[in-house]
Amino acid sequence: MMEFQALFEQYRDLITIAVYGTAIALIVIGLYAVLMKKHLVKIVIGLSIMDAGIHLLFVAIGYISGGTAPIFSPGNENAGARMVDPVPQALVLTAIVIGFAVTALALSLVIRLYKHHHTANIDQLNSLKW
Amino acid sequence: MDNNKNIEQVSKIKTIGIPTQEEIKQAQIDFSPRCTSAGRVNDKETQKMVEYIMNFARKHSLFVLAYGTGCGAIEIPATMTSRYDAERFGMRGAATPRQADVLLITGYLSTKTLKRVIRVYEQMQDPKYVIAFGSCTINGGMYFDSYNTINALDRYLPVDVYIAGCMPRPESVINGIVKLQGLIQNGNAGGGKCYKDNLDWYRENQQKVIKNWDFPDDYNW
Amino acid sequence: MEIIAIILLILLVGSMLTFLIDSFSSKLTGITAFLFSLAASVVFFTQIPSGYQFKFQLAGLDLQWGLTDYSYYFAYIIFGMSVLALLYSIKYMEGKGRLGYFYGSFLLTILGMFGVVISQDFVSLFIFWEIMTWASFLLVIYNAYYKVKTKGVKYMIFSAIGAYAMLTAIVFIRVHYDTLLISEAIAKGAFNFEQYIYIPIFLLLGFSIKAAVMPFHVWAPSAYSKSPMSFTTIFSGAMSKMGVFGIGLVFTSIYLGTNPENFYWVRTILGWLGGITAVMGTIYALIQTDAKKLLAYSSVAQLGYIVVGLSTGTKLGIMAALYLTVIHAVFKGALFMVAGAVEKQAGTTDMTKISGLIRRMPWTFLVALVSIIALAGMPPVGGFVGKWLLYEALITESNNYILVVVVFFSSTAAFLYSYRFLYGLFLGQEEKDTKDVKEAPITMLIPMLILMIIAIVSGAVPGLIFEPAAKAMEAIGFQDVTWQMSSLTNLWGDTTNLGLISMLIGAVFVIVFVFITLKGYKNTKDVGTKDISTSGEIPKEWENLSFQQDFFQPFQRAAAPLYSMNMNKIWKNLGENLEAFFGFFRKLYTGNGQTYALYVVIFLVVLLLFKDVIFS
Amino acid sequence: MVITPVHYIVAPLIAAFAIPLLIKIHKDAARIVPGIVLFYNVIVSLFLMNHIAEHGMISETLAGWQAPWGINLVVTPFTGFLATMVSILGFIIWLYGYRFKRTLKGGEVKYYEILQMMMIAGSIGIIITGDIFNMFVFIEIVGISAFSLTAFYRSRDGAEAGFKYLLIGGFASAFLLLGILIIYTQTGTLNMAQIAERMPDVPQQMKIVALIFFLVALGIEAEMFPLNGWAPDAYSQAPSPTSATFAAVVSVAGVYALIRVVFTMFDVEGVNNYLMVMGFVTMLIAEIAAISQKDLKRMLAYSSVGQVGLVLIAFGIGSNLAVFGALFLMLNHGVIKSLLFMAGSYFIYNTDDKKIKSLNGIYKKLPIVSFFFALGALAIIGFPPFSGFWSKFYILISAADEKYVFLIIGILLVTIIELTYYLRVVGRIYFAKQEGEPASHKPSINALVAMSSLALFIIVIGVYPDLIMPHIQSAADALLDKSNYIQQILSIKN
Amino acid sequence: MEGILFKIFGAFITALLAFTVGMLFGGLRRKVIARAQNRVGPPVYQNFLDLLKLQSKTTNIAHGFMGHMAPVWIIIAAMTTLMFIPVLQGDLWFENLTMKGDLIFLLYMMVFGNLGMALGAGQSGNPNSVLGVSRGLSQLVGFEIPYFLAITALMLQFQTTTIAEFLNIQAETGVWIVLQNPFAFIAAVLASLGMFMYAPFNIVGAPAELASGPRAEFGGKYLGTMMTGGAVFAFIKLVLMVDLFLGGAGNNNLEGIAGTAVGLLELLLKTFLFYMIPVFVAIVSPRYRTEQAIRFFWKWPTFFGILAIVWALYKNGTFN
Repeated sequence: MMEFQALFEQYRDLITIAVYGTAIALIVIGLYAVLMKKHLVKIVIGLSIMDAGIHLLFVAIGYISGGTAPIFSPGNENAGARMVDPVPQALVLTAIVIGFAVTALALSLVIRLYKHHHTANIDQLNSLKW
Repeated sequence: MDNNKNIEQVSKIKTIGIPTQEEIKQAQIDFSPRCTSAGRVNDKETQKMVEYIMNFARKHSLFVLAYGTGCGAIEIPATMTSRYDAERFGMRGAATPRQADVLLITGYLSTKTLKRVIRVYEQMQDPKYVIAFGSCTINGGMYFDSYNTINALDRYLPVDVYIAGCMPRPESVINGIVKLQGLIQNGNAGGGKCYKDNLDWYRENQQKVIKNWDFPDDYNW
Repeated sequence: MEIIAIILLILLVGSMLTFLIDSFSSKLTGITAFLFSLAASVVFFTQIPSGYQFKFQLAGLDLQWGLTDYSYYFAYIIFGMSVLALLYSIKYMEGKGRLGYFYGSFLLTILGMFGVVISQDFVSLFIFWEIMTWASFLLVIYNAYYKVKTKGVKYMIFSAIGAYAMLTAIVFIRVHYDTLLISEAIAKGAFNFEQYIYIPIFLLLGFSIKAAVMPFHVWAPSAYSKSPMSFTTIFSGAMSKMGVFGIGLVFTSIYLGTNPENFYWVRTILGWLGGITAVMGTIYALIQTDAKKLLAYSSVAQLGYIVVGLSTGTKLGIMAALYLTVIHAVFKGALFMVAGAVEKQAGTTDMTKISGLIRRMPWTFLVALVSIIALAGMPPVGGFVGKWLLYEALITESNNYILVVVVFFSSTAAFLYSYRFLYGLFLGQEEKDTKDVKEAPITMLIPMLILMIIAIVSGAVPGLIFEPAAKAMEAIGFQDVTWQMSSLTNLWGDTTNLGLISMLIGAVFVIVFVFITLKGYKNTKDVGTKDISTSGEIPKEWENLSFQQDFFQPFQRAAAPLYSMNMNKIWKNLGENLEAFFGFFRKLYTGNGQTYALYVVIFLVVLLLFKDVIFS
Repeated sequence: MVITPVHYIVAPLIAAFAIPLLIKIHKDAARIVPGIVLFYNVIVSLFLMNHIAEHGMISETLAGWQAPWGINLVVTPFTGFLATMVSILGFIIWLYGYRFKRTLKGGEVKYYEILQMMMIAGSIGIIITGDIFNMFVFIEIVGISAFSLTAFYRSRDGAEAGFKYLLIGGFASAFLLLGILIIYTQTGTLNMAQIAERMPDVPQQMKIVALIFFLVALGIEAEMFPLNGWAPDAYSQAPSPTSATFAAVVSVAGVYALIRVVFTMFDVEGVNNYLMVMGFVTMLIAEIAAISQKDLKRMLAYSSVGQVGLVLIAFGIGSNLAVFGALFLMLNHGVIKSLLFMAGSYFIYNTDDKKIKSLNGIYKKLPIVSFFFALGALAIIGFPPFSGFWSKFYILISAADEKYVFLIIGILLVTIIELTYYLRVVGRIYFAKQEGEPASHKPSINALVAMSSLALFIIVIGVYPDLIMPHIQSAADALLDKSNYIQQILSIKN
Repeated sequence: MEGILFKIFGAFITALLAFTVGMLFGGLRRKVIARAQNRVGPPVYQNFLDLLKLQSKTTNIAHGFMGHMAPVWIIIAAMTTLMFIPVLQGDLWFENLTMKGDLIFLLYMMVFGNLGMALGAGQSGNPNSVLGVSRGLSQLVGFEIPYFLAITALMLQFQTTTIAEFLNIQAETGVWIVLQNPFAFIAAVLASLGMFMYAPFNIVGAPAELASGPRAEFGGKYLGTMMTGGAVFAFIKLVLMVDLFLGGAGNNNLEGIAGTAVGLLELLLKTFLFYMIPVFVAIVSPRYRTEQAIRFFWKWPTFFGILAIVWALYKNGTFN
């Protein structure tokens, strides 16, 4: 654990960049999938990837270097100053749940759509227009 | 070709064409002068002052409706225009029978035309007069044996003045008009009254030749 | 309770009641509606003094209702015409469906019209104006409109343009002058065409559309002719006059003489629009083959005269406009009733299909004759007075010398369609199909005859109408309006003695009529129309020789350039092009979810790129 | 205080979980229980409105944490007004749909009811919450219910519409989350009042970027062009009571969220103009898209979008009177559009076809429903003496106050377009040649009660608007009085 | 009371005069045309004979009530118009109701008869009649425009609408209006060609084409009465033109009968001279089609009419 801590301190900037970069890359990849891919499932996956990216970004922002887990335990009452910000984590948890629900619903809709249209190409699902 | 048959045909035509004595007699009966005395409106002797003036106006204001049948129609313009100038007698063309006093029948009448002539005559308003031009209206003239031309106008309409000739020249026409004026002034031009009085007889004659008779039932004026 | 509210309540209750009664007995609806309108009229005529008003608050706005002499004048027309039209309606609408709907809307329309004239603030004016509009819209489309898309909606769209123009003006009056009371707005100079010029212009636009002024007249002919005739009497007789009412109101500041020179161009433009309306209405009226349509176009033309009269801004001109307002309601009401009677009895008003009704419907013909004489502006019937006032106003008091010729052209050409109407329906050869047509029922004849008598009397004694009209003019800012009971005097002191004229015409009429009837009475025959001199031919029973198609073709050929300008077509093209244009924008909704997502992202990117421009 | 704002949220949640159990006891529980809950919401609303009229606004914190840290529910006259309106409309829509749902094809009533109830409860949650992330959660609750309800008919088009809605809704949640992220990093709090308080310290660029994310995300919820591609499809494919709910409840909540964020949290210049312009574009495009629709519900959907555009314009103008007009219009639009969807659904029900074409002469089959539809059409166009007139009138006056001449003319021209297509439909209903067989489905009594109550509202408010105007006025005041809001929330100790 | 009796007697005398002169002028026209065509022509009194004959017809046909009324309309229009025109200025008998009506009224009253007759023609059911009416009314729109322009110009120039005032002005200034506003005169003369409906504007009653048009179904007493009305109308048109442009008549210093006699002679001379304009035009003219006639009236006469208005405004001082 300590080793890991030291390793982290050593590559701190790199990791920060990597985390943020990953998050943004995930968002971009997700956006690309949603906007460019024609297959419904791929679009749903893209949506999930985008969500994941945002969640990652959220958590990364809440992280304080060297912070502890945001838990007030007996004997550790003054830990508030060194704690990682708990709020983003809570939010991300909620958001993940919501994203899960949305993804599930989306997939069920995809199945429904495929049943009706016998295709999963989003370009062909435009009977409602104008 | 059989000569006999040919001759027979010719003689048949002849018998149709030239009237026999009996036919002529019959025709004379038909020509009975319906309108000599019965048609009189008022004698010169019995005329009152008002009637005299009226007749004077009538005779000097003859609106003529020229029913341009046959060759006589061409004589009317000559009569009316500069050379013979019938307007100096107060003659004037009328466009419709409602306004007209004199009906000029300027030539032969086919049975089809007769129907229209009768209609026009009946639409004229009393007192009204008829002047018939040429032989065709008197006895059929050159159409005497035509199948669709009437021979004697007198059987169908009361004619006040006949103008002989084929065709009569404008001089004769003017002469005829002057004759008519005299008749009017004397109160003898009673064609309209005669027609009214002898309507049944006229109708009978008219219906003999007019096949598609569709006149209104009543002679309503 | 305030008396105006009682009248409005009577009409409202009547409207609902007729609507409900229809489900029990459709026969009673007409009578109920008539009784309610009669009750409202009686209350109005007996209970309301002129100058009455009351104020109240609604929605945080100060509202005020009341009657000036000016609105009183229009209220006369509204109630008079309504009662007659509803009486006429009882038999006219008999046997048609949806009577409750018809009469309910009818009473609501009356309510709206009355509300418009009693409103002394803009908000109630607008509210009642809109009530009037949609209630009348319901009536316009009553006659089973299979083409609602084009006809009824056209009326509504134009009305809406007008109403919203008004609303814009009202809103700005509120903002700039901080008042909603009409009298205050006038006092503060809201209509002065000086500072906020769009206020009076928008108001005029709104009112002109109701008055069917060029180029917004295209709704009027079809709306007038397609409504049930008993309503069209009100529609053309009273409701289009609400536009006149409004224009007069807007021009009050001109009449008050605050700064008449400034309004010269406004008055000139409006006057010319009125003149062109009159010409267009007239020339289109005379090529119609449907009597109702003919009358509809004629109404447009007549309203053009009224607008011309208003635009002169002089005493005689306003008097002409106000007089024409009444007399147009009277004779055009009578004529629409005639058209309705013919429609009811003979089944159609298409002049190519019927003719020679004079022997079948003599009384109706008599009404039509007198009304047409009034329409043509002939003495001794009332229409002449209006024409006289208008010409004299234009010649002696106004500087529109060419406009007077335009108006004269229109009113001369009006002879053409006047004759066309009488000939097309009543004269000519008798049609075989109309042999069994009967005279209109008595309840339809009575209102027609009443209107006819008004037309005749007002020709001899126009002072009866001048009196309230003069009061009305004083209410909108004229002073010392002079008038005589039965003669007309212009600015230069030239008089026309109408009483004398009527007497003379009457006397000559009697003498000549007696002479021509008695002379040779026994030898005079009355014959049918088949007995005509058509070159010796006898028209058959089934032949109708009446000349009905292309009646005024010579005129049409001579005036071909005038006919080439067709406002209807222009508006139609505009509408179609707009819809096509809209269709293009509609294509943005492609139906592809991914495209929508792309829109979102693009929008986001655009916002981010231009964030400094948008959010400073 | 017996009743607190939290009842709004707790009651539906409990009911949602209880219904699957209760349904074992009585098979109609799924239909009745949501009604009870929604009615309870109405009572809560009225009680709270009464309470705040006497004691001022309520800020209730959850789980014992004080205002800036914990989640709080705020009932000001503004939120209270909207919550009341939403709950009453929600109840009326439930009443309308009570029997309607028997006829649902391909769906199961209990899910429908639960989703519908959650949608309404979520909307109320959006309105009363004082916490930005909590708002996100409620938006997602509404969203998921709405996606499911859109696709409820399990038909070909329903699924398609649902998927589109979901796709765009996913973007909305993503961007909203990003916006919240930025705000949180800058201010370190999620409480809207506190964010507003700390907002002046945030760098301008960050503020604007955050605002843009919020605008896009909430613009999707508020059906702003060009983010509203989902709306016509969703409106037209959802079951009719749901369409009514979309128009009367969900869009109100969406607009509320946007307005709350823009007006309370941010103080960026130019956002008013942005709202005005985008509102106008939304209105224009929606109305010109509506004019040539062949599908009744789709037409109504575009019309709703147009009305929301007008609301946005009014909020964009931003003056007290304009906000007043906007709130009035939101109320009117909720009422009238619900009525139109309710009436329209009976047309569709009777013709088995959503096409406007097949409405020809339908008034003979459904006289009362037709009457309601015509009334609604006239009211939504803004004809006096119906309630729609007043809201439009006040919006126009407020625009005139700011001298937006062309805006006024534009609004009125667009209204003419609106009038055209509505009257075409009314004309068809009443005056076109009628075909087909006599009525098979007369409106049930509860539907009639629901519709007549809405119609009654339209007429009564139209004739006598003073009944409702004070409430709207205080709501508008509350919305605009930002500092008071901040102060009150941060100082209230529970 | 005495005044009224005088008035009635004066009206009677005026009517008689108008009738006599109108009929005589009609005869004269026929004579003139005949002489121009190198004919003898009918006697001058021919029209009286025609009238007498028509009235002495023993049968009369009317096509219903309007047909019966058609001549009545014409006489009403003729008599009413006549009463409001100053035949002799300031004369006890021939002044009639001059000051009680003005030009606008006269313009309308003059059309009244035509419209009445058109109604009678309409009821007869004869297509030719109605065709004539259609043409006549169309042509009416043609010539009324320049005529009205001319009259408007006069009104504007002299600030009055009463004919008697025009006479007074001409008497005071001593200059006839034809010299004061020549363009108005030209417009009015061209318009009056159409009003008389002689060639080239006689397509309305073209005998060969339309069977005399609107009159096609009238005969006997009806036609006679119409002729009377027509004669009076011819007189009215002439007197109106003479009054408006040629200084009127009766403006002499002689007293009593002598004054009246001289005035009448002056009137006859002036009207006859004026009457010869349309007559001579008619002699040398073929016939216009209706639309040609209308277009003619809308071109040059209207142009002169507008010129007249501009002239009037110039004289009036509006441009100063």
